[in-house]
Amino acid sequence: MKQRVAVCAVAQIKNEPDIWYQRFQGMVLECFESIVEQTGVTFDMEKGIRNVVTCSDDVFDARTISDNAVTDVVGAHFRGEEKVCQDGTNALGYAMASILSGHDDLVLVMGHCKESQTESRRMCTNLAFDPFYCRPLGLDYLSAAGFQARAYMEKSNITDEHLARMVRRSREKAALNPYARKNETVTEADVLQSPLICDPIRRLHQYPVTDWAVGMLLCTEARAHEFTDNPVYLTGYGNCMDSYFLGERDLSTSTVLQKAARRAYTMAGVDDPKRFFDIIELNDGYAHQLPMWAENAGVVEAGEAAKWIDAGGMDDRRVNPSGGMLNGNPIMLGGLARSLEVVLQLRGEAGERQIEGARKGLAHGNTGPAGQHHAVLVFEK
Amino acid sequence: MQKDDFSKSYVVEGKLALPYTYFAGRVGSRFLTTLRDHKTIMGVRCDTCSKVFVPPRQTCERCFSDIRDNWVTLENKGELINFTVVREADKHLPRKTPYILGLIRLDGADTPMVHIIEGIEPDKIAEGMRVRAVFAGESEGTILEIAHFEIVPPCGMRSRQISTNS
Amino acid sequence: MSEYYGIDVDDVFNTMASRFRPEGAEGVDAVFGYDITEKGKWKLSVGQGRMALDITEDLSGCDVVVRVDEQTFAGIIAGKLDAMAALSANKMKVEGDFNLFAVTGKIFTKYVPPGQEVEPEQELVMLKRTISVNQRFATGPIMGTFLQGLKEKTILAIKCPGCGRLQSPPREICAPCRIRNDSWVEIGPAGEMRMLEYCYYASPDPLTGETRETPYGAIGVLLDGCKDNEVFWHLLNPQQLNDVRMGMVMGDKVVHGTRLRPVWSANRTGSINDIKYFEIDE
Amino acid sequence: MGYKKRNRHVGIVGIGETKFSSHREDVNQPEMIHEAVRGALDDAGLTMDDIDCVVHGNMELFEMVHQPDMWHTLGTGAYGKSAFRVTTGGTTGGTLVCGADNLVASGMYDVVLAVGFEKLQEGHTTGGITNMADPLWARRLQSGALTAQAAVKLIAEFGEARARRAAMTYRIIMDMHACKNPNAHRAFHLDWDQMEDLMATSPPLIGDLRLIHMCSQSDGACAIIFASEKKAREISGKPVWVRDHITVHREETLNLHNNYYPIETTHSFAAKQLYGRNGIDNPLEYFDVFEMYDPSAWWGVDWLRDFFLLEGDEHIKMVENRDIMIDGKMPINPSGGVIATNPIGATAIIRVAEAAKQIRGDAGDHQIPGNVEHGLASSFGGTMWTVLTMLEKETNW
Repeated sequence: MKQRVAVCAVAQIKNEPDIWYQRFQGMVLECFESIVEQTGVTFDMEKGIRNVVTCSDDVFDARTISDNAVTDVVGAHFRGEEKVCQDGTNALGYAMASILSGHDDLVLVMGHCKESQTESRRMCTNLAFDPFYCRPLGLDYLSAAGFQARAYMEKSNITDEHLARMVRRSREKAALNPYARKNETVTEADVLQSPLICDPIRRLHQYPVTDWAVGMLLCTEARAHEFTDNPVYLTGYGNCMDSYFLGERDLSTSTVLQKAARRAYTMAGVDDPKRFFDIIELNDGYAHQLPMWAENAGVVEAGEAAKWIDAGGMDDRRVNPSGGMLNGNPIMLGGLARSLEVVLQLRGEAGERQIEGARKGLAHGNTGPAGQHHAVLVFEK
Repeated sequence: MQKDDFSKSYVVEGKLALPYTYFAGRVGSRFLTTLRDHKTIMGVRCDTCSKVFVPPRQTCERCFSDIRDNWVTLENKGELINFTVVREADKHLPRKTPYILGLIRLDGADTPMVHIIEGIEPDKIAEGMRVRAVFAGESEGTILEIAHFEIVPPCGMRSRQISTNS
Repeated sequence: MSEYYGIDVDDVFNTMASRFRPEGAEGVDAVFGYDITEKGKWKLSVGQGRMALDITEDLSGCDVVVRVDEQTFAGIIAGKLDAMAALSANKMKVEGDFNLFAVTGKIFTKYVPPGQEVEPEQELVMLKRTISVNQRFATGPIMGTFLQGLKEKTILAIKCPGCGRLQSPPREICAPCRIRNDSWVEIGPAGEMRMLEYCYYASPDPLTGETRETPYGAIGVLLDGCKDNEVFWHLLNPQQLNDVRMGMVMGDKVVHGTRLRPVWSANRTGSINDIKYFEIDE
Repeated sequence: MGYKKRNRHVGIVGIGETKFSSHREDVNQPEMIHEAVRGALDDAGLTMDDIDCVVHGNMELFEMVHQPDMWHTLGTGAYGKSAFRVTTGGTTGGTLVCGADNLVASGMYDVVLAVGFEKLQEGHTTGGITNMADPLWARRLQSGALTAQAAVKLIAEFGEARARRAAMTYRIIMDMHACKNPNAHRAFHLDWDQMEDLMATSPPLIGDLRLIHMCSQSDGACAIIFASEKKAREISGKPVWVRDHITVHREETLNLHNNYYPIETTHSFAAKQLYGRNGIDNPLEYFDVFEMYDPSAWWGVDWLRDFFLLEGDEHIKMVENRDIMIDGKMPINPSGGVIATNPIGATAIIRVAEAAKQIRGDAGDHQIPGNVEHGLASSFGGTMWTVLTMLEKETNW
């Protein structure tokens, strides 16, 4: 029997460069109210939500146990609340396990991140490196991605022009997404002249600083009808961890994303990822990562990404209609933004971006320097 | 009180500041004091995987064997196999920007190590170049016991042409 | 001369001068008293990077006095006993400035008994850093309204439309009812003290990185207009720590705490410091 | 209670702990974690190849390492494996157990290794905890987990002399237990005749909370391996079954100032829910051992009433009659508890590990005499949060 979990409702606020007028509790509360309003779910100890899985990060919130600050606005007063501190896709995987284990029928997943609060994202991600060998060199997630971009572009003949197209396309797609971060439109020429910040990465190749909050209600397949007449099913999940030292990874590829994808596809019974999905959302924090993740998630033949892009593959295979992380989602929540787009598409609620008859979607999220940890989700209608 | 009346919202400048004391451990300390006192770079070897790791560690991540005593002395020079150029200044950076971070496979080691490359212009640097460690004047207690790596001129070219400031 | 762990206590004091580390004593200006039971008393004065040690009978006037038996003292010097453990188990007593006691470790190099020049242990590298990242903390509308209220010398509480519960400082939601709070009530400014945390231990303030002055009093005040556990958390005038009484409700037993009122800071910016502290209002 | 049968049973098959101390200058963070991981693998007779998934947990700001599970892969062995990271404050260790149990019970993973750690020597514990408070308010006021209110409550209800004596009795018993646990961080060999002296002269921290009452700040890690029922029986001759667990958190504001106003605590709420849905009406009779997360001697005494749903001064009597000793009627913290050992990210998983060792009968010097069938372990953290976990020797529920 294919084990699967129902997604009953999703809620989000608009991605913005700086939500100065709200603290993150207020951002989360809006998503919480929307979920309750959409589903009528309660927190009754018998029939209601008994466990909330949150996703946030203490360093970016500048606060120890930062889930303590949102326990009431996620409804978890005198209820369970467990914080997964990785990309939000893993909070979904964790919630899926809580349900399939039989411990909980209903799990609310809530995520928040306010990147505009810290004086510098790079100072925070520099702290992910060890204090003696890497941190003193000033390594952070940007410079780690710089190494990766060079290694990948050399091997895959993805060029600066391809990256420019990635950025333009991301902005174009996001313009149709009312919840996406509002960026000025940009031409490929603008991108090609955008200043280098960490060769070969240019400023426009990097996801901009963004504040956002998101919520999803998951429940057993049997009880989905109580909360929605338009359930989407999470049928596959897999993740995998890579080595820490950059020198001990082949930065031109990601064997770990390949493993994570394989685990998710095995669980969901996906035979050929090149044809199975009607929509694909890959977590492209940097322009070079979309083709790279596409190759390693089995969506494109290894080494064929450049040709695939030139042949318009991204639009044929409906990749990142949401605009992707490249348009702007905060660290920790990129994968949840991908998952949210897939669920909206499968529910037929993607408005101008709607892909007719979309029934099967792939979502992906990554954590750590240059994608040290990957998670893949399979959604089906 | 209207739900989205933000007239009273504002932002308070603050900070998160706490004292920390990190320990390199026995293996790390041996590596760092050897850099400082003997200007020598050490790695550790995993015999099962027949790989020499630098920086050194107690355990081989792949086969989990204990390799803390398998010290190997490495050359102070090696090959640049990847690099990036950090161009935007920030408080956690050890050098003024732009500065070059390189992945350097030291002769005798299997795993490339990240370090700073100096003495060459960003647009002149290329993978495959030979580099050599330049040790720091006074002790930093971290990998910065090596100040940076400089380019080793291919034989025949005098080093003065390449290294503009050393 | 008695010996424990191969350590002669007299020699420990006699070699203090040669083991003195001016850089370790930087900024230290204090008199340390040592009372080693059945052994003797020493007075160590440290200041401007210099030290003076003398054997004495009278340890009055010391900023901190350590009372310990010879065996425990020798054990700690030999590294066989952990100083904090001995302190916790009352095998060693520290009177006076407790935080100053922690400084002694840095002022001298490790004592090595004569003739026992043990082969130097491997140097274990450590890295001391204060990591500081600036933040832009958003108040949001609710906390913003409350903090602006303090600027105008008013203490506001937000009210739950469901159960009527007052919360100050305010929260967006009433946790038990899970609905948004939607109206404001002015409370206090005076009230009855419910809780006192009489803090002797100096902990760092993560907002500044500095260590707090001790002793200080963090208090819970049941401000006029509030009930049950709607208690306001702030500071007490440090001079009045010993003159206040905690109120309590224990089942049907009710004790009224000391009446307190806020002391408003002259220059108010919409922050917790707009109230300097609470003082007695009787 | 609408509580469903689980998908499949989950057994604890491997336990590993470091020697807890506050002087681990000899290792860096991943190396310390590796000691516990290695211990758990050896205890289970497994190698890293047998592990499907690793769950990592600690509190980032104690060591100021962002996303530490990345760097710590060197020690956790997570390379190439599925890997999760959970963190919920002091209850992190409890969440690790809940997470690992759910991951295995769900059928998604067969063998999961959960590891919690903290290296408090590398940070500032009280500063780190104070950081949990709202930066615009309580962060200016809170001093870590130190509070006098537990003492205020006991003194208000039972009088100064009785309350102080009960707390110090509890403290001395915990030290006696710690002296029998070679892994414990602090064992002072206190004895009964030191009672008066300790009550009078131990350095005060806050109000009646003195240094002797307060939990330690330790470096250490603890790893537990969980396996599906089928695998657990193959791997271990004495698997310990995770019967059920419940997490009960509450809102951000600390309600310390009113804990003497009759209110429901998360401890008693969790206990009522967990015992109710598992048909346990007398916890004092049912459980053979309880490893309680006791951050201070005052709280240790106070919470016995909440966890065992007692009335009046029954919990005080338990302490006064020394029922809570290793050979007493209701052994509490044979390991010495949190006052002796407190590497915060690991502290709550240590409770489960120690309760499991008692059920397996191989806790060594601090093993409870007789047959230990039913174990209880609690976690504490955040603003008075609870995770309560039930362990069983057999799967006959």
